[in-house]
Amino acid sequence: MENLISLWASSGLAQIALGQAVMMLVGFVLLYLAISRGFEPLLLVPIGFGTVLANIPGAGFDAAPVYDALGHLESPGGLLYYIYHAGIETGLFPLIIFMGVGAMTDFGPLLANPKTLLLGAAAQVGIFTTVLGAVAMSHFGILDFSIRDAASIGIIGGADGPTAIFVTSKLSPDLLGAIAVAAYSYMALVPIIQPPIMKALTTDAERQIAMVQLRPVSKAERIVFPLTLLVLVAMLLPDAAPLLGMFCFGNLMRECGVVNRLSDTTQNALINVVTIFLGLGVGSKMSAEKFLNPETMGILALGAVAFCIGTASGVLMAKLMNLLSKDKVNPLIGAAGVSAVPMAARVANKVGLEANPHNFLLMHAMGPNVAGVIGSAVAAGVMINLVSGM
Amino acid sequence: MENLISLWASSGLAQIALGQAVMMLVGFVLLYLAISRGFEPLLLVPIGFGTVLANIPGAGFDAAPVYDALGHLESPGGLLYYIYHAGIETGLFPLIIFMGVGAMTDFGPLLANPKTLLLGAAAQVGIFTTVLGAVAMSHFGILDFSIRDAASIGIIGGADGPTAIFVTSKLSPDLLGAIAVAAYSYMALVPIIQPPIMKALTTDAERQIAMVQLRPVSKAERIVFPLTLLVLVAMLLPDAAPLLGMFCFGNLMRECGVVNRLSDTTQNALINVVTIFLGLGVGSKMSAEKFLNPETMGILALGAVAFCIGTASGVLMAKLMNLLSKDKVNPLIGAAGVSAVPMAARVANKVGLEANPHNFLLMHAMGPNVAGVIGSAVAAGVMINLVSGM
Amino acid sequence: MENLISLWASSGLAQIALGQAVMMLVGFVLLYLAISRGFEPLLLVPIGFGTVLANIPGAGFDAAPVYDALGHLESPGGLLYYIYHAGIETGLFPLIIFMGVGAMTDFGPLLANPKTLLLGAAAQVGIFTTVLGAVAMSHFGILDFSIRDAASIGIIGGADGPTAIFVTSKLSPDLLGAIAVAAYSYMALVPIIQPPIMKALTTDAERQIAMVQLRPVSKAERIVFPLTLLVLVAMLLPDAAPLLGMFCFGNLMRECGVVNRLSDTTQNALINVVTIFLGLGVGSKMSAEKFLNPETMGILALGAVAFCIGTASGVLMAKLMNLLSKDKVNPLIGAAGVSAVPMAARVANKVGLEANPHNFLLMHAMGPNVAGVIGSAVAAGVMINLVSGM
Amino acid sequence: MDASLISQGLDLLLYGMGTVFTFLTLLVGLTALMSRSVMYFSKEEPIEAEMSSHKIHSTLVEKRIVKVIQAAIDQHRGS
Amino acid sequence: MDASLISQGLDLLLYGMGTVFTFLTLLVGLTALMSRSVMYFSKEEPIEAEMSSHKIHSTLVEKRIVKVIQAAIDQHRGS
Amino acid sequence: MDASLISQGLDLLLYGMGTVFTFLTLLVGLTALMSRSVMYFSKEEPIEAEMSSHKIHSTLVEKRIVKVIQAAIDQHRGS
Ligand code: NA
Ligand code: NA
Ligand code: NA
Repeated sequence: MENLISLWASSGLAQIALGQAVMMLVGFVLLYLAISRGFEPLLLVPIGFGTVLANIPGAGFDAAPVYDALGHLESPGGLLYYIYHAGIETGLFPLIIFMGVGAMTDFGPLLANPKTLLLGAAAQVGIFTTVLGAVAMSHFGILDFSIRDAASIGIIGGADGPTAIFVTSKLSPDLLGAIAVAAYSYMALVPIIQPPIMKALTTDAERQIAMVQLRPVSKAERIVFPLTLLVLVAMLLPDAAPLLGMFCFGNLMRECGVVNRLSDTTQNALINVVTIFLGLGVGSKMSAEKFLNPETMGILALGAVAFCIGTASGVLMAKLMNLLSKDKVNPLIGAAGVSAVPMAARVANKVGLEANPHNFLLMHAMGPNVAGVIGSAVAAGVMINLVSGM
Repeated sequence: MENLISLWASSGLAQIALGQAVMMLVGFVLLYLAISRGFEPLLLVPIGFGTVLANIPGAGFDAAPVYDALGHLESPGGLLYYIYHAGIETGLFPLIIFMGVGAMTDFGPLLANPKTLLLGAAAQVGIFTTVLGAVAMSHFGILDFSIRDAASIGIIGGADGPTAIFVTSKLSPDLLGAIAVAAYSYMALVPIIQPPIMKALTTDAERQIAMVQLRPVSKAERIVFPLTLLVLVAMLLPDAAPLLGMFCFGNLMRECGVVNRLSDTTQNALINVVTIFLGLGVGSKMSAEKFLNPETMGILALGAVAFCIGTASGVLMAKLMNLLSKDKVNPLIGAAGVSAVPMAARVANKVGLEANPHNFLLMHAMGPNVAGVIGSAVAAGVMINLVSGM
Repeated sequence: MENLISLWASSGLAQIALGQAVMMLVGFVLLYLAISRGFEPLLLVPIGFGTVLANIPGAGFDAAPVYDALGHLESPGGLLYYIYHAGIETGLFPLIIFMGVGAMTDFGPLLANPKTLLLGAAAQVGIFTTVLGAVAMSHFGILDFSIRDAASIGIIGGADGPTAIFVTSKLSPDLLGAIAVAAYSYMALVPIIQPPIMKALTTDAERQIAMVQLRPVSKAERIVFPLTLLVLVAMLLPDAAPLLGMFCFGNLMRECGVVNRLSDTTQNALINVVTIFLGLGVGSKMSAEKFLNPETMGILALGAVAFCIGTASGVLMAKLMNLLSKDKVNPLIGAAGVSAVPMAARVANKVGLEANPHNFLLMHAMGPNVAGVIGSAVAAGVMINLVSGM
Repeated sequence: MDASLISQGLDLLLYGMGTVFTFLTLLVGLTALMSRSVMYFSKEEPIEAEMSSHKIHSTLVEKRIVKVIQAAIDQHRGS
Repeated sequence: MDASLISQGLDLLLYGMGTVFTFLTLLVGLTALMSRSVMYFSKEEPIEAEMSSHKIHSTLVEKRIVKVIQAAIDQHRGS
Repeated sequence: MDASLISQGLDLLLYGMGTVFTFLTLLVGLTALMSRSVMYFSKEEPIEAEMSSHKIHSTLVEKRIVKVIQAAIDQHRGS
């Protein structure tokens, strides 16, 4: 009888708090969005499942290990505890993912047209205006964000999941769940968020601008580029060196042609394993007290604003470049500067085809698209540097 | 000369204890069984080799690292030390394996005929009667098992290696070597242990029962099932949530169709790497003082009993179900409820074909077979819950 | 303004020390050698890149984590810090690589002609005479090497990267960068270093010696050989057991035929991932104060000597064997005894073909080649044993 | 103490098997319910075949093979 | 304190965007310079296609396939 | 102290090479013995070819290829 009571007392039904139930529901909603709506499933399936696991009452997925006075393990920690502390708190998982993303990135279109890097710069305006928005909310007493929180929220506008996770785990780990979910959700919503903004800011004639075919890029250029970028980062902004260094390393492995077996594993087994654990680890931060509060709503709202401003800035920058240069760029590709690779480039291509069915912008949009990855990593570096000193 | 003495003194021949020599022999026997007899080689090759390595005198595979007063590493630990403490003591490796097993499991046959879940339940009787047997041995002073030991021994009857390792590493880590070896050995012996029991408990007519073809199962059902199971576990038995949660996660990745690259890596590179290290780590617990004692003989004997009782219970449960329902099941598939996927299902098929050469039971037996995995994970959860409170 | 100063003050340009700039250049030279000259790119690309990363001023790749008084993480460590301490200081990465190398090694040619093992033994003379050279340099006050340093330097002559890293990380971790770089560079230079020595020590007639075709080797022999080697190591030289044990384990997985999926992962995803991190981790030891000193020049010089002596000893041993036995071996295959698999065997084949265009020595040279791996692992074991007691 | 060991074992047997059966019986019901709801809500046709990416991969491979063969046969026919 | 929060935000915006634009503008220049130097030093023809090992792998596979097909067709012709 | 360094080096050379040669000579003998015993006990025919799963995999692939080709050729013949 005692045992029956013990079994009942330890059951989920007896222990569950309302917050946990709601968070499990949030997890299922994320799974639904990922599986049925195709929202960045590679990350949102693990994050959603991790959210459910972390909120099972009494399952201890998030429990810390207990050691006795002599340092022997009395009871082991939970799976998500180990994943979070070994891989996310240390920054290792986002960095390994960045290496994998580097190994998957083709800088060809960017090298053929390097001035599209400026579009990737412009789109980062969304990041910093959102920081301002967050501190304004705090200033007017609407929500309570520190400057560290505000910086982490802004980085959602970078449309780059691992960058957002890396920055947030350094600056405001308590917001990690909300920020990662916002970042990946909005990346998935790019095809819905961006087109109206792109159309509102461009004329039909601008959207029809045909761009000249990209020149072929030599193997040597592809090899030297990641090294050039590395040197520039090392000399100017070492705080961006972890992210961009690993990114360049992955890309060098891809392009150098002599370590294909390493590059293949980086692009496949390694990044897949780390993606699974990164997602589960982010899920472990999706607890009711950290997620179910007005700040999360603020984060979601500010994140959307960041995306919109980033998109607009990219488009406007392209129009500005057209004023100053003879080589016209189609301003639609400016929107791809937010990154969200390769979704944003596809959106630019699609909107372009609607205006002119013979104008394929995909390859042209890949330039600003990967430039956006560099841009938001630079923004992350400067943010970490400045905020740490504030 | 001094050097020669030092070399000789540190050689294996000069240092070896009888127990180590015997344990190395045990390791070679496991390798022989795995390689020449095909006994679960994926686990027994690493376990056997790990046993040999752990018992090499003076090689320090199992040595703990030594730190000086300032926390600097003076001498690193051995490979098996790190594997055991990072992957087995924490429970991480069995959980990752369960994720991989989930990603390899096809719940189609179970979904087509859900009442076969009851066969998977019945086969767990072997677990609990064996616990009773172990405490009885202790009661009568034959061997010395605590209730925690008895629970770990019982779980051998679950015919599920990672479950047995997970439970034993939590409840009685000293028995880990013996219990893991017993679990995998008996899983390999399923084709020898089960048929006589199956034939003794069934009539020829029963063995000839033909089952109707399984209905096709939709993709949506396959996706929702792991989530249903997860909710049930979360609500009723959170102690089973680590194992079943990871199992459901793996299965969801497999079935959801949007994260195939994650599912592939989980089923291949990830589970293979973890299997190697899990096996080596188990081998590190195969030391003479922990293995060469009467308790090990007791464990082997009780494990065999657990298997036999589990097989019998499954078959009898199927006969009971036939008494109560019109849809007859072939009682042979009840034996597959012990799990030992997919060996037990194949055995059921083979014994069925002997009785009726046109009656293919394989797919029908896969239902109870995977149900047995769930059943023993549930049994593991309830065991951990109750024993921890005793 | 303050922020501008802070940004400038934390920039690489403001912080860089001359040593760091030179080391970054060293990193780029290694990348150049690996990519353009094909110097062991699988290791030198990660080592070179790791060298650059570790020397970026202010990027903190090598920073230790900081904990507050309660043990909470205040600031995480750098990527290279974690890699070095988790994988290299502990010896785990070299051991896992050795497992992978074992899984890639075909002992067939060695089994067909076991006396080529003696060629693999002779080539280790290079290791020990180099130790003597290093202590002599120290004795005459030219450079400052301890006996531990000398032992680590000698092992460069083993022409086996993971062995050199394993020994050096145990005996003189400060030399790790220089020694790893020397070891891999000279392995890459085998086609340049070896032929003149081989030609100088052999007559044209000797180089034309045709060897009888190798007998076929049965599967059973291939399976039993790694176990035989393991037992011999266990009984005679447990200090070599970590390296050779993992090597034999990998080879057993390869040959036993029942764990192909484990063997495949070991040869691919696992060894690739560990190679990347091993290389980066070695790079983290390439700091100016540890690399830019006269000792490094001494290490490079002594390493080259070790290679030359090893090559010569292998060739001379083959000639000695020809004096004592009727079955003549072509002395060129003696040079393959330094290991550097499979480069040295190819060099032997090439030099042989120059003397006699119909005499294919490749398979014959594979025997001493893999024997050289065993030989240097044995040398590593005896070195660790003796030096630890000095 | 020893008697308590036996009684603990009996408790485990009783509550353990009770839980296992309760749990799996509930799962039978829930699964049946789930299948019915899913079929009710989705009119999607059932899929028996493997859904894994393996299939996709081999289909791709096969398509390429078929193309190559077609080319080979065309050439063969032409020659 | 709150005013300082706003001013911190403004500082971030100003110095942040300044750095991002400076950095990427420099990168535009450096990349153009790099491309020109590379083209000047190497007379190698440009390669548009994928350089990944994937290509190499599939080429190998295709070679094998073609060989198998050739054998099959030869046999077919012979029969 | 320095003299001792030299003598330590000499000791390493002496005992090191001694151990290496002893070890590998023993291994020569043991290997020959092992091969002979294995051949004596197993009458299995020797296998020269690769035993790795690679082979198995490519055999499978080739079987599939051959089947596809057969189908293609049949169709071609039929048409
Ligand atoms: Na971005
Ligand atoms: Na079971
Ligand atoms: Na060697």
